[in-house]
Amino acid sequence: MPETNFFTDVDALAAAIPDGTKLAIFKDSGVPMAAAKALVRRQAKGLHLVTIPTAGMIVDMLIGAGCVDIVETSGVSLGEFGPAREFANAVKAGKVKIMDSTCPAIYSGLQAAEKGVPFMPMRGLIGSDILKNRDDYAVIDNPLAKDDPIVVVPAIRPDIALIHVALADRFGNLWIGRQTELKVMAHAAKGTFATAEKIIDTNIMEDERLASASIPSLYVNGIAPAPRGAWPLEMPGQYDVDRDEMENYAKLSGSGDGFQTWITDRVFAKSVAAE
Amino acid sequence: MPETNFFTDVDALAAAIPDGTKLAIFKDSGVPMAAAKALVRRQAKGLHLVTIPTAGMIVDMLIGAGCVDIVETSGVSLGEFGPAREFANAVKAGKVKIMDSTCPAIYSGLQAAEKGVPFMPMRGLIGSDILKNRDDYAVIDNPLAKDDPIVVVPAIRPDIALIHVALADRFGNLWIGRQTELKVMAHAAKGTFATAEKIIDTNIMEDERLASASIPSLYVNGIAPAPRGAWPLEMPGQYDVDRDEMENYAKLSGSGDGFQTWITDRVFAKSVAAE
Amino acid sequence: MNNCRPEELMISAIGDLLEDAAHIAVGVLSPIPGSAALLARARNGARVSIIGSTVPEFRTDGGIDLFDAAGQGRVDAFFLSGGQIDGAANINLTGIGTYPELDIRWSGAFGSAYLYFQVPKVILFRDEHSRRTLVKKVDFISAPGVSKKNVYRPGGPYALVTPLCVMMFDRIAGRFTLKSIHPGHSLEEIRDQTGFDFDCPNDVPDTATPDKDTLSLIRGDVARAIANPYPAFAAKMFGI
Amino acid sequence: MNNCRPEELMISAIGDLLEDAAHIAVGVLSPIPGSAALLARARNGARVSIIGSTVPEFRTDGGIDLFDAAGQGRVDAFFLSGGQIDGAANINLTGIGTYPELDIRWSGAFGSAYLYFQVPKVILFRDEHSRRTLVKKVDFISAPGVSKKNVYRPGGPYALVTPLCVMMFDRIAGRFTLKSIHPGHSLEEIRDQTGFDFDCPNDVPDTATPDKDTLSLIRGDVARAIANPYPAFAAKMFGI
Repeated sequence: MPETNFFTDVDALAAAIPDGTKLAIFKDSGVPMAAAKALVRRQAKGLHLVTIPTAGMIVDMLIGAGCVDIVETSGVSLGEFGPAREFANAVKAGKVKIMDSTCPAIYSGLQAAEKGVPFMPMRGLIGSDILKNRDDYAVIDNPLAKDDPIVVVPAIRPDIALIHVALADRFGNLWIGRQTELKVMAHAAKGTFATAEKIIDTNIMEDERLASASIPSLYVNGIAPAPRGAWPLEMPGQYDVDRDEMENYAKLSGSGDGFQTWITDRVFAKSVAAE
Repeated sequence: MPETNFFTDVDALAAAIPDGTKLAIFKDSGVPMAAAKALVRRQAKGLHLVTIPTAGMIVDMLIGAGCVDIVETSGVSLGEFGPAREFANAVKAGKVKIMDSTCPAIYSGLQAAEKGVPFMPMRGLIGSDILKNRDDYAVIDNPLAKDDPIVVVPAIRPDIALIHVALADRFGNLWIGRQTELKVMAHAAKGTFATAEKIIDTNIMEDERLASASIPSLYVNGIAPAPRGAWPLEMPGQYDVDRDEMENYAKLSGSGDGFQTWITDRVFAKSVAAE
Repeated sequence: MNNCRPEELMISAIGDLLEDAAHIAVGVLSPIPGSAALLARARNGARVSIIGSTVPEFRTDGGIDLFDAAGQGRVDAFFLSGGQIDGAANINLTGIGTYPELDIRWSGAFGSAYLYFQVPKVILFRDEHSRRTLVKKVDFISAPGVSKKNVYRPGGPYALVTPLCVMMFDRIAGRFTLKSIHPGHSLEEIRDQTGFDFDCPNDVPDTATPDKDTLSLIRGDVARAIANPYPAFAAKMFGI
Repeated sequence: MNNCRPEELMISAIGDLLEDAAHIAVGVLSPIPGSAALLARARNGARVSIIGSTVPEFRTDGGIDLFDAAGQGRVDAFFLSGGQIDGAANINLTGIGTYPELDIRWSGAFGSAYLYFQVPKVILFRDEHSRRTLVKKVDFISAPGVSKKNVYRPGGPYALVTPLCVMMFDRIAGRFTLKSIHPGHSLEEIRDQTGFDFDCPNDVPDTATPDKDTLSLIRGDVARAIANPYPAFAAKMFGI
């Protein structure tokens, strides 16, 4: 069982994520942007990113900054801000290995790891080029019926689930609200690192309103404080997406020098992270 | 999608559960005791009970009252109040068909139905007489590895999940608190009937504290009011187990006439339900 | 044609295809299908789930729950699109060229390779009707239009709606049939702009324009509701 | 032997077996193993999850979560019992006679047929040491003690604790070995009361009685903590 480490800041947390880590990142809020920028600052290499189940700016940035060898995903896009051009360029250039999937296959793989089973059956996929290009997927005959081909996907067991939450406590518990996928990630991963908007001294598990939407410390290996840790993305109930910052990223990314300028200004100039 | 029916009372709800229904019941609070007594009153027949994953008095009583043909369970016991003697007697007499399982196999079967897959792999079970006696389970070779036998259990899709909750609303939403298994049951079953301690006029889904621990009306076919609807079992935060009543049941059940007396007094004399 | 805009016509046309859908799910970045789902909600009381919405009445219990609900048969209609769509209703959300190092890389399949199989009524929507988007054969099948008989597939393609027309998909024949042409456009134009072969009855009607009530619903209830997930769309389209 | 009671000796003996377990799960109706787990918590800081407990520090996220945690390798120790336990560590929680219409029907297997495979250190506990409970061969294998080599089984039986002795289980040999005899009992008595054959070194020590610190922990912190899930046990045993 982990004794939860409390890191002084996101850079200390990023230092504890080794090169080559198989790292799971959730698509929605909270997106651990501050932690990802710290990974860029420490020039992490060879990451195997698993997006749960899709991703946006965070993965695009990590790829653009050269931190990533493999990206396992159902889709990478900046959403309403446009295509993820660092991602697209790296795939086209063969700089990252792409493992294309479809959302419920990634969820099923995580849920297999959560249950400690080596695979999970799932419907769909048969006849797609997604399936054709995934050597680790298989089509079997449903063993409980006749003439019923069905896909099995392997368990996805990330080394670390990296998440951002609104609230953590000094006992290592995390409050996740409605984002139940974060719980599946924590169960499936070997360990979980969390950044938190706020770390409180009272025990989340002893507050009934919070306890029913929480991840107990059993799963949590490390916590770092990160106020505005999802910025420029939103944190529901706390702050909205910073549209100017997103549009600026969308404009500069994918353009070589522009992206480098953005990285220098917005990642290495550390103070902006807390804007 | 169901338009949620609002029944006037538990008897109206029980009248909407046909004979022969494959009925899922959760082991813990809230145990829908009031609804089960209404099933006894309407002399329901041929039920296929699936206990999630074990059961106590509720299933013992339904079996003793002759409502049950099949019981699919990982264990039936009155816990600290002793063995479930109506259950044991009925199994010994061959009056009910027993489908013995183990807790995570029942959960896995439900989760298969929840995901719409025909089966789920699970570890364990190999070499047990549980497995030997379940023709509907199979052992297959893990298709993604070599020489790795693994059990597959079929999806369990109950006709109705019958649950008792603290709170429902007029829009058909249920608040379930920490009992996340109730959500899995509602997803897996074709439909869900709930009894509720209280039915409120405001929308559970619009209250953030409640929404993160709720079952939306999408899954809910019927709701009946049932204050003290788990009695004599406990309802966390509302009332404790009625030890005298439980000891009385434990004493009278399994003894033929004693059980009949209990049924007459405690089930058909309707007023006791609201004690 | 009354004075409805092209987007309003497509919203109305999709809405007409949704009449018997009790639960409609909408993905991200789908303002026109989303508006059509909200129209079906306003007209028929359909339940609408919008992936990623934070509005209590539209939000889901999360991604896993929505895919599971589709697996349970609890989602009646969904929308898909594609960088390429071909005549067998295959869709390509992945890219153009030879996989994996494509010439053009798009976002990826998202949930399509699953939902296309599970949801009974999948309506394909594409905002550009051209030989670039509607192709003879997609470069990459993110999700196939048809499956072999023994493949479990309660769902699949139902119709295709574009700025030019509505086509219906025949899952047995594996082909589209032109159903209606939007007012102001012609069969010749559609043939010219479509990269795949499709069936065409002798007499293809105009796509029905929304009646007064429908149009006021679109510009009223629907516009107000779509403004939360799609503020930019609502501002541009309806001025709110 | 100091003046500790038999139950306190068993709590202490089980506690000694739990020294390297960081996360111990306890099932329902297991007050003595439960107390031992709480002793390990007090002594070594072990995390203890008690199935069905409503106490925040002991409760799990529900049954599914606990079984999943065991599948993930996040549960180090668990306790099982049985109406019958045999010399190959097979346990029977189902009944006596010919299945399914048994002569005596017990509750059923609960989680045993899974957890016995998954949890590295499963300690068997039985409060009655007799030829009725410790049999040559169980009538029904609710969960098997050993598995074929190709069966995935990170867990299994580790020891057996009874009112007479502690036995250790050798998973390769598939046999129990007597480890210690509780003070006041003899090897002869154990042989007489045990229905199965077991290995026995020449010199079997007495089971260590709890030292003063351990005994005061048992009667203090442990007694207070066990009173919530097991009020009747705590009242009877510790007078609280």
